[in-house]
Amino acid sequence: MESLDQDLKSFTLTQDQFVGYDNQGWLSLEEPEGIPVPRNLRRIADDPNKMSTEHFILNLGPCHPSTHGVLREVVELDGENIKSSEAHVGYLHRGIEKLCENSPWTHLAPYMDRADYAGGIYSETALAHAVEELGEIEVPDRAHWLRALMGEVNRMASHFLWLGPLGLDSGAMAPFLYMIWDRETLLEVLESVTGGRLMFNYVRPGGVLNDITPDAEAKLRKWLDIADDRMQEHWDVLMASELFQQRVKGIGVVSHEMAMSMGATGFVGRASGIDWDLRRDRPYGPYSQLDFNVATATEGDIWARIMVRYDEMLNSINIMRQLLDGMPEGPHMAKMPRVLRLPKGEAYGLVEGCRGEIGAHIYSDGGTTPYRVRYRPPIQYHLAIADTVLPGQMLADAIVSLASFDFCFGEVDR
Amino acid sequence: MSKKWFPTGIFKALGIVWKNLWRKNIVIDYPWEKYPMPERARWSVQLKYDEEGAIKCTACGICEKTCPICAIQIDVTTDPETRDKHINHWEYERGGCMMCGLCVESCPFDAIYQDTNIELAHESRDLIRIDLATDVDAAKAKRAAAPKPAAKPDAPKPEAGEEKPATKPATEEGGKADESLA
Amino acid sequence: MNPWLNAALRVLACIGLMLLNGALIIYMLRKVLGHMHLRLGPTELGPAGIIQLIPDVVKLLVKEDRHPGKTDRWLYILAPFIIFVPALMTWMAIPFSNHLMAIDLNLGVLMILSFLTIGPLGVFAAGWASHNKFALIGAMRAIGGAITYEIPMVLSALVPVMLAGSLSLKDISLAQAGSFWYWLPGLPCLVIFFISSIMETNQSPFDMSEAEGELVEGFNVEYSAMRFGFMYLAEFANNFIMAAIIVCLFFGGWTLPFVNPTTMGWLAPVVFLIKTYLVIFLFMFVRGTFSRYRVDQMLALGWKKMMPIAIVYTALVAFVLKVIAMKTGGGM
Amino acid sequence: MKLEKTHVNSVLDAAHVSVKSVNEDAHLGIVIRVEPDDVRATLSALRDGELKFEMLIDTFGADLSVYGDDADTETPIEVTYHLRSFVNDCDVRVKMRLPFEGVYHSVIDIFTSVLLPERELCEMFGLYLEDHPNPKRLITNPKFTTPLLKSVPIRGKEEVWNR
Repeated sequence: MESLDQDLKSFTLTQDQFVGYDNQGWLSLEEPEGIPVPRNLRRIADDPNKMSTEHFILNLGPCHPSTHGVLREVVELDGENIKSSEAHVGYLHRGIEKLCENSPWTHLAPYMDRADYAGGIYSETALAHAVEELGEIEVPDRAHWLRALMGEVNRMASHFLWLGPLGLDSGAMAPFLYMIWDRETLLEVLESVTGGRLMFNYVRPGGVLNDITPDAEAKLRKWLDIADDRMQEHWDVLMASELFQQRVKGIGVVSHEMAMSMGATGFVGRASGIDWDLRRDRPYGPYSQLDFNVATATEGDIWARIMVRYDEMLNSINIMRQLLDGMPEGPHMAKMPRVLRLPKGEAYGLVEGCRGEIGAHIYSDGGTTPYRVRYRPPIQYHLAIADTVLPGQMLADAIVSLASFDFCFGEVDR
Repeated sequence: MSKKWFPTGIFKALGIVWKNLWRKNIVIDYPWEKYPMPERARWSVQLKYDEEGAIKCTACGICEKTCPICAIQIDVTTDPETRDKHINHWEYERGGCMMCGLCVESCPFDAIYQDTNIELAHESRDLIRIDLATDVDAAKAKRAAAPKPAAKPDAPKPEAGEEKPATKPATEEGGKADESLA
Repeated sequence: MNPWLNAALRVLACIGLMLLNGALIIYMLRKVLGHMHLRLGPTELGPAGIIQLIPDVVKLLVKEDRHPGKTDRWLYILAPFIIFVPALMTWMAIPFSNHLMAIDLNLGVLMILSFLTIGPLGVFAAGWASHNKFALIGAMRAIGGAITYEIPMVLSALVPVMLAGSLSLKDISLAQAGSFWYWLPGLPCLVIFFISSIMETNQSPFDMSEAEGELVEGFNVEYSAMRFGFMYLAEFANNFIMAAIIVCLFFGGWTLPFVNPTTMGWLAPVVFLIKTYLVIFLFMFVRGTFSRYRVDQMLALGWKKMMPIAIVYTALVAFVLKVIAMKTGGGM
Repeated sequence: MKLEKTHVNSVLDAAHVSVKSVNEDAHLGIVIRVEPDDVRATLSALRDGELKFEMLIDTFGADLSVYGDDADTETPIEVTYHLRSFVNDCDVRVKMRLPFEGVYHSVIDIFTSVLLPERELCEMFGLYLEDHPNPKRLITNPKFTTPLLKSVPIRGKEEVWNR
C-alpha cells in the first residue's frame, strides 16, 4: 500500500486488507507503520493548559450517507470539534475529458451530462457555446430559448435536490420528500422533452435535439401556476423553522476575500458578496431580453447561501414563465453539416450553471473530433473552499456545511 | 432583525406537515401500477420491422461505429458476388449501454429505435447481452435513395467465419466512418 | 395462587405487552411517517401491510450475528440487554387501570425514572464496546445528553407528584380524576417533560446519539441481527413508557372527566392506551418534521433553559401548595 | 469592457514583467504567452495591476505534441491560466509551455484557487508539482498513467468487446 489516500479507491478491500484510517478500531493518534499522514491534514497540538480529549481521525465517506456522492472527507476531531480536514476525491473519475477526444463534436453531449449529473443541460450548453463560437455556427432563436427553458427547469430540479437533502442532513425528513415531489414534476417535463431524466443528451452544437411538446408545456405551465405556493410551503416547512435556522446561521462562513481568491462562482460567490451572474453580466441566448434579478448576500454563511439560492429559484420560476410566453417560432436546430469540422483554434464557452460558472475550453486541430476538452468544474473550486472553512466547526455543522456547497462529484472527478 | 421571543416558525412547520398528512399520496404503487413513460424516453435499443415482418436493418454498421461505448456489435457476412449482407448476430450489450440515443439518431435507414420499457433488470449477465437478430438477411438498402452509402464498396469487410470484425484504434475508425459519410 | 407463578405471569405479561407495543409502534411509525411524507408505508403484506412486521422480525432473527474484529466482546454482547432490561422493568409500574398493573408500587414515578436512567448507560456501553469512532461519538453524546435532560425531567415530574401528594402513578391518576388534569397547572412542566422524553427516547430532533446525518447510526452502527432488534425494541418500549408517564402525570391516566375511575372496567385500559398512543403520535409528528439539534445546542437547551424553568416552577408550585395548605390547615 | 492589448501591455510594463507575446485571439480575447519563469510575476502583476484580475477562473493543461502545425515536441504541455476581472468585466488568459515531466511551480500564493486544479493538472500531464502545500495526486491512483497525454491511447473497441 503505497499511499494512504489511495486505499479506499478500490472498494474490494476486506477488513483484513484494509490499512489506513479505518473507522473501526483505530482510535489513537499513532500512525500505522509505513503510512504517511496526509500533508494537508495539519496536526493540531493540544494546549497543555486546557483540558482536551485525544484527537482522532475520522473518515467521512466515501460511503457516508451525508457526503452526497463519493467525497471522502478526512477530519481530525477533538471531541466534536474539527481541527483539520482534507478532502479526497477521485472515486468517480471516468476520464471524461479524455473520452471526449474520441468522439465527434456533435456526440459530446452524453459525456457532458455525466460530468454534472444533476444539471446536465448546462454542461451541454457550455460545450455547445464553445463549439458554436469556434465554428461560427448561427443558432436559431428558438433553440436558444429552448436551451434556456430546459436549463431553468433543470436548475429548479437541481436546486430541489440540494435544498431537500440539506434539510435531510440537518435531520429534517419531511421537506426532502416534499421537494422531491416538485422535482419529480420537473423531471417529468424534462423527460418528455429530452427523453432522459438526468442524462438528457439534448443540447447540441447548432441547436437542440427536440422541440418542446404541447403536453410537456401544459404540464410545466400547470406546475408554474402552483409553483409560488409550493415555494412558500417549502419555506414554511424548512427555512421558517427556528430549529433549522439555528443550525445554519453563522456556520460555514466564506469571507469575501476567500471567495475571491479561491474562485467561488455562482451561488457561493454571490452569498459572499461577489455580485456576478453570467446570465446578467455576460448574457447569452435570451437572457438579455428577460427580466430577472440576482440576489446577493454578504454574510457568506449557509443561511446566506440558502437565501441566495431560494431567491434564484423564485427567479427561475419567473424566467420560466417569461420563456414560455415569449418563445419565438422557428426551427430548433440550425442547418448543420453531417460531419462537423471546426477550424483550428481554441474557444471557451461559458454558462451560469446550477452550481456556478460552467465552462468548456476546447482545442480543435481542424479534425472531426476535439483535440482537447477542458471542463471547468465550479464544484472543484468550491470543494477547496469547503475544505478550508471546515476546521473550527463541529461535526454536525460540518455535514450541513458540506451539503450547503452542493457537491456533485461527477463534476469534480470527471 | 429583532430576536423573536417565541418560536412561531416551528409551529408553521408542524402545520405544513399536518396539512400534508391528509394530502393524497404521490407515490406510484410500482409493480401494480406503472409510470406512464413519455414517448421520447430512451431505453433499450430495439430493431424495427417493416410491414412484411422483415428487419429494416441493412447492416451498414453506422450505429456500431457511432456508439461511444461500443455496446452494439453486428456480425455480418457479405456475399462476395451480390454484395448482399447476412446478419449472423446483431448483438447489443444492454448492461453497457448508456441510452444516449446516438445510434438511433445516426441510423440513416430508420431501422432501430429505443423503446420505453424500463424493466431491464435480469438475473444473469448473459441475459443482459442480447441478440436482437440472429441469422437473418439484412434488408437490401435502397442505396441510391439513401443519403450516402454507408460504407465504401471497397472498404474491408469482415469475412465469413471471422469471429471479430477487423478492429483498429477507435480514433481512426471513428474518423474513417465520418469521412465516408461526408 | 402461588406467588412465584403469579410474579412470573406478571413478568410474562409485561414482556408480551412490550413485544405487542413494539409491533404496534413500528407499524404506526411507518404509516404515520409515510403519510406525512406523502408516501404510503407498507401496503403489501396483509390488509394495509399490517403483517409486514413478521418478515422483518424473521429477517432480524435469521440474520448473521456479526462481531466486528476489535470489539470489547462481553460488553458488546451485554450492551443490548443493558438497554433492553430496564425498558422492560419500567412496564411493571404502569397503571392501565385501577387494578390492572404488574405491581402497585407506591414509589412508581421514582422507580420508572431511575430505571430509565440506566438506558443511556447501555447506549454508552454499546458505543464503547463497538470500538468504532462513530459509535464512540454517539456514546459520548448519549451520556452528555442523559445528564442534561434527566434533571429537568425529574424536576418537572415533581409538580404532579406534589399536587397529588403521592409518588404512585396510580394515586396520581386517581387524584386527577378527583380534581382536574395536571397539565393545566403544570403546563411548563409538561413542555419540559415532553422535550426531555424526546431526548430520552432518542428521537429527532434530539437523536444526537444515532444522528443518521453525521454519525451514520451512532452507537448501534456495529450491531446487527437481533442485538440490533433488542435495541430497537427497547427504544419503542421507552417510547411507550414516556408517553404513558406523560399521560399518567399530566392527563389523568386511565381516568376520564365526570366518570368514576374505579368502576370503568374494560374501558379503563382502552382509554389509557388511546391517550398514550396519541402522545406517541405527537412524538412521531415532531420526529417527522424538524431538523436535528446540534449537541451543544441541546446541552444549552437543557442546562440554560429547561433546568432553571423547571427549578423555578417546581419551587413556585411547592410554595403555592404550602401556602394553600397553611390556609386550609391541611397537613402538607 | 473590451480588453485591448495596450491595456494589458501597460499593466505588464508598469510591473516590469517580460512576456513572450501578447496576442489577441479571435475567440479567446487577449492571450499572454510567457516563459515558465515569468508566470508568477505576470500573474501578480495582473492581479495587483489597475485592471484588477482578481479571480483565477481556471487552470488547466493541454498536450500539444501532435497539435497540427503547431506541434511542439520540445515544450508540448501548455498550461493556461484564465483570469477574470469583475471590476472591468473582462477575461485574460496566460499561457506557458512546459516540457514532458517538467517541473511545475505552484502559484498558490498568488491565487489560492489553484489548490485542487494544480494537483489534477500535474497528475494528468505527468508534471512535478513544486511549492504546493499538498502535492499529492488528486484523482487517480499512483499506478495510473498520465491519462491526458496524447501518447496514452484510449481503450479500443477490441478491448471493449473482449471485456
